[in-house]
Amino acid sequence: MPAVLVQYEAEIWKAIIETFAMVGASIAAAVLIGLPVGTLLFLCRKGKILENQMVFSVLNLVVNIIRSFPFLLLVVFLIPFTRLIIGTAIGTAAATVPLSIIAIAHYSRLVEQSLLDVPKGVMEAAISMGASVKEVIFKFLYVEARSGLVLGLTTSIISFISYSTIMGVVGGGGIGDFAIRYGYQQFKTDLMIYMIIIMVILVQIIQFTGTTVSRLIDKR
Amino acid sequence: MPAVLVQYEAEIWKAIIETFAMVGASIAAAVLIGLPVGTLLFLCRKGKILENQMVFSVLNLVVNIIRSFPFLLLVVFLIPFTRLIIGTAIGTAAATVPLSIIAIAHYSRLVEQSLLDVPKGVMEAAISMGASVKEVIFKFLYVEARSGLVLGLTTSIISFISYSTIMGVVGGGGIGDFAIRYGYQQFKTDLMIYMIIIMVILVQIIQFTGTTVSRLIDKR
Amino acid sequence: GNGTETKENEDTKATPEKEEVTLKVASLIPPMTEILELVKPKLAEEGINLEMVVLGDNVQPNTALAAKEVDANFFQHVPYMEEFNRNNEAELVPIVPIYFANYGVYAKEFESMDELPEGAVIAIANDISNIDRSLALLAQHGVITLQEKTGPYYTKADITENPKNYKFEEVDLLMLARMYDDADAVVMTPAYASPLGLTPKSDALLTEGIENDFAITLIARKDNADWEPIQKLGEVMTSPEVRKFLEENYDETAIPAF
Amino acid sequence: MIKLHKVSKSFSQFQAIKSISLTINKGEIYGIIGTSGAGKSTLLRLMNLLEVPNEGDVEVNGQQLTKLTSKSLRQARQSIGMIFQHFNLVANKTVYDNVAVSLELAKIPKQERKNRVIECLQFVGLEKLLDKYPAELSGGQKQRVAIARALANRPEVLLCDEPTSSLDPNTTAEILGVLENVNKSLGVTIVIVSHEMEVIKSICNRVTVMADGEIHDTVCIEPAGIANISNSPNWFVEQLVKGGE
Amino acid sequence: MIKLHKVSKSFSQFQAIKSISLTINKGEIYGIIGTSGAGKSTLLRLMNLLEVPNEGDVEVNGQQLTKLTSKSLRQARQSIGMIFQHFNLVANKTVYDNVAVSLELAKIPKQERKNRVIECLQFVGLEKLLDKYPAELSGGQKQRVAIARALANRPEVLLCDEPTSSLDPNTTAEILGVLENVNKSLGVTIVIVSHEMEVIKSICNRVTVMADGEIHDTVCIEPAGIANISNSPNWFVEQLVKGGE
Ligand SMILES: Nc1ncnc2c1ncn2[C@@H]1O[C@H](COP(=O)(O)OP(=O)(O)OP(=O)(O)O)[C@@H](O)[C@H]1O
Ligand SMILES: Nc1ncnc2c1ncn2[C@@H]1O[C@H](COP(=O)(O)OP(=O)(O)OP(=O)(O)O)[C@@H](O)[C@H]1O
Ligand SMILES: [Mg+2]
Ligand SMILES: [Mg+2]
Repeated sequence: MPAVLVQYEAEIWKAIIETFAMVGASIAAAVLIGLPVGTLLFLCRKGKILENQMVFSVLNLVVNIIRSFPFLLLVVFLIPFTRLIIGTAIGTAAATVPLSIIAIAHYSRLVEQSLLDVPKGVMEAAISMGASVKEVIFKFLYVEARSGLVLGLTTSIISFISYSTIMGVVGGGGIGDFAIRYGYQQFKTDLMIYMIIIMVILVQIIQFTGTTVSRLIDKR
Repeated sequence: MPAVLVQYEAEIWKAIIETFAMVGASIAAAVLIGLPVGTLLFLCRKGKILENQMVFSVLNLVVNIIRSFPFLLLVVFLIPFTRLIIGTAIGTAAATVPLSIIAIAHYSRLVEQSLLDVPKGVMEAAISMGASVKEVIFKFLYVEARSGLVLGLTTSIISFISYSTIMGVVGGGGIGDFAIRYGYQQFKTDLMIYMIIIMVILVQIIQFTGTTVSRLIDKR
Repeated sequence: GNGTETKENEDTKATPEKEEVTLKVASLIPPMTEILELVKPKLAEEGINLEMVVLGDNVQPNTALAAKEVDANFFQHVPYMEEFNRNNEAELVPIVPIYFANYGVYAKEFESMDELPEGAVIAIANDISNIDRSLALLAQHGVITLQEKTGPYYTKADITENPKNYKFEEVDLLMLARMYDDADAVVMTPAYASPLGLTPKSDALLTEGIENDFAITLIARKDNADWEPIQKLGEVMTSPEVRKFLEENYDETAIPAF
Repeated sequence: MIKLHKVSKSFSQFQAIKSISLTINKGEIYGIIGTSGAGKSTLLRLMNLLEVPNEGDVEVNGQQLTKLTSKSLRQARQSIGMIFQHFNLVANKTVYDNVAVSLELAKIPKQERKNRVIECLQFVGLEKLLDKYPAELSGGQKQRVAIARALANRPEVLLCDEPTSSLDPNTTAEILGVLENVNKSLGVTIVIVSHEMEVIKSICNRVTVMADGEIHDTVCIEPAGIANISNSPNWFVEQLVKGGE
Repeated sequence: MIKLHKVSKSFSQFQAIKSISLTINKGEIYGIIGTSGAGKSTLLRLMNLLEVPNEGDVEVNGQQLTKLTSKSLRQARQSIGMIFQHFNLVANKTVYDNVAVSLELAKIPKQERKNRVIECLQFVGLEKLLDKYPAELSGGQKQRVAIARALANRPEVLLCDEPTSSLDPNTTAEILGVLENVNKSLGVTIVIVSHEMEVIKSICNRVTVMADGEIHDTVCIEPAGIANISNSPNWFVEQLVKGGE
């Protein structure tokens, strides 16, 4: 192993763990909240089973507002909220809050889009069988859109990793911040390149897994 | 109009124009290069008409590498390249280079995903009619996937706006950077809020246009 | 670490030797972080556990300090702190100045300010207090002339004479060093110049010296400025060891201000 | 069982159904026939409110569907089976799961479900293809899955849109036998849209002829019964040769 | 015109086509019939290499398709029209554009294209629905668009997979008339997969009966001719009443 990696080994591990923590939290938020929000965005559209102009407009606006914020300012704006739920506004745990909010907004758009590609006939079959809204979602929509949902999540996760690199601002740490601090600000170019290689490997693994899973579950 | 807006009017207009320039360039790059790259990613997959493991892996890796870079470091890495084609590495024109590269990587993934949702039967019809690769793409794939391509581009454009806010680091300017510099670093909170409102309006218009266009051209 | 912990710290300040207290200090880059690392063992002897919080931009350390998330910070000069206080109704106070970051003008192609051609591009930082400082440095050496300050800071609008028509290009603080190749000249702190192998002593065309208000200072809040661990920190940071460290490693780059 | 009262349906300008009234009695096998584009599918889709009428009322099993809350409408639909003209199978579910899902919706316990699914797949001769996905099936096999799905939770009404359009004569006869059987033994009311005269004639009691979105005529007929067709490929040869004579 | 030589096709484990050889002559109308799942569609799709055989050779119009470069294969395919069992229309193209696209691919000039499209749509009785999208069509109308599309660029070979499965007897008769016409007047070789005995018997010269992926038998027949069916709804009523007697 190159000497510089040995020298910084402990810190690198720490950075990797921080990245996993931040990205893990974003994934959880994307799946637990972004997926329902995206589904609502789809179902409340004109002509869909929960058609509701009000709910659609509000959700749409909220998602747009989150996506409109320069990310740095979103982090700053959310500080009081972050402090409320995490107890502090600096550090890795605190960094997960703005990241998760962005994750929700980001993934919900991709979910909405995937669901729009489900053939109308499948929805009709579900409705004609008397499926409840919940059943339409879980037994039909998600089943038929699953490969798109997985690919969308893959794309999103990679974006979350990219967003996490900015979290150094509030002391979030992570590999990206490590690379920026040592490599960019202190000109330890070799260290920076190793960090980027780690990032590339991580992203490559995620993309490969996502592509493979989505292909395996696509029976259309 | 609030006094603070009057006071900074000229600079605000300049920032708006800078944002339009940066985002416009990214959109052009996304459409002119990201679309073909995404299409190739799709067509070179296993079982598709240009099946080619080599090309697929290389493109896939390049896109992943771009997406793996902490954005700030990508900007730095690209400085020599930017200087080569723009002549300088600072200013709005220079900022368009890293933004465009990111735009290509970002949109190509969404293109790939949209094309994967085109029903197999349509591809078969195209092939059975003896369509060339170019014809398959333009007369069938893009026609059938067009609403997804538009929605994907909408999502991407909004991401580009978000990325453009970081371009202050190389003097790219733009509304987001304006908000960060005056609002965040100089504590002119009212000015910052106005800038964010401009961003929200901009994003809302883009999302509305995208959603509407995609709905109108979706005849499925 | 969180706010409550800080409060406990305050409660225990009567008996600091008996119980270990944690002192959180926000900082950005070397040599600031190095100085903090250097004094850490000394504080530990006193039962003070120094925890350094490295943040990534130059507003958050103040925000965190004002919100009592950290007990002190060490990255700024007093005018910058005052600006923050003014705008955020915060009560940050200087404890002790540590070093002068000897602001300087650097150019890759040119040996002296006179060689810099008509219309040359000079890169400066893009935040208001550093714009002020960069312009002041140039004015100090008669490169440009500035009018009377209208607000707390000089801005580009205050330039009354610019005989050689220099163009000022504003970029992020962290980007300045990268501009060394790009702009004709760069105005920056030694912290950013040193990674390029540049020192104020041998490479700068102009430097601001120590005749100014811009010493990098240890900052705390009004309510904990007298707290013993903070005072201790101030003491150890102005110790001979730190002076020796700066003189050995940052000759002319970080000039001790104590 | 099913009553349409002055029902109309327009798609933007085009009026596909023009103020149609009809009554289908419990236990009937009711045929709807007519040229392509006459409005047969639209009429059938109005009967479970998949198309919402612009005017008029739809009554099924004593309930005014047009006036139900969405919850009651869901319940009402659970007892109305439907076979779609284009099958509308869930492409990401296996043959088994496509059939099982209608039982899940009806909250049938898992154990019972399994037997019932197998039973229905046996009816349509697909018990061996349990684990296949729709993309791996032939046209006729897909159609049979759609039939099994509609039969699975023993609906009281069965709406069939061209249920045998992709099936060869043998399989058609078998399927018609199944339909006749559920009609006779369970009293299921069946509505069949078909363009195949043979099919309509073999099992329907009453038939409506549609033209241009209107009822042209409704006739009562005596079902001719389902021809007994052998299941061997030789049957095709015989038929062909017989015709050639 | 079409020669299959010991062609086999497997889907993972399952062998759908088992070493089939057959020859279809130029100008023939050739029928393929058999039970659901026998392998009819797969056999047809092998004839333009939509399915690549695991073994054996496919020859069309003197060219070994299996050995062509992809460019020549494309050219060869332009003279092989295909009507799919599930239509495979482009949902985002209008009826007009769905038909026009095959002419675009053949590089027919725009002016000529227009006349040809209208002509083909007249053949199938859809000249009034030019601007509709597939989602706005009835099942039979979709099928007719698919037929018009396959006919448009005057192919030398026409592969038809259940071309009349969604059509009523009148429309079926009309379409068969069109097929017979292009066969007689232009010498187009036609292969028809159908489960409807009537259809096969009315226009085919030779018929292959398939079973379990193999050729059970091939018989020569004298086409019975297309029944002359009136286009009025009364015809349905007459047929129904006649049956009821
Ligand atoms: N992609 C596939 N994967 C696996 N099995 C397949 C696939 N396509 C077809 N089969 C199987 O191959 C057999 C023949 O299919 P084919 O579509 O040729 O039947 P067919 O004679 O056209 O029947 P039908 O009249 O019902 O359309 C069927 O048993 C089907 O299940
Ligand atoms: N969503 C729609 N938008 C516009 N027009 C429609 C729509 N659905 C059906 N139509 C039109 O309504 C008419 C009746 O359609 P329907 O599907 O009920 O016909 P059908 O009798 O079932 O015909 P087929 O036997 O061909 O299936 C057709 O002319 C069709 O073009
Ligand atoms: Mg129909
Ligand atoms: Mg078939």
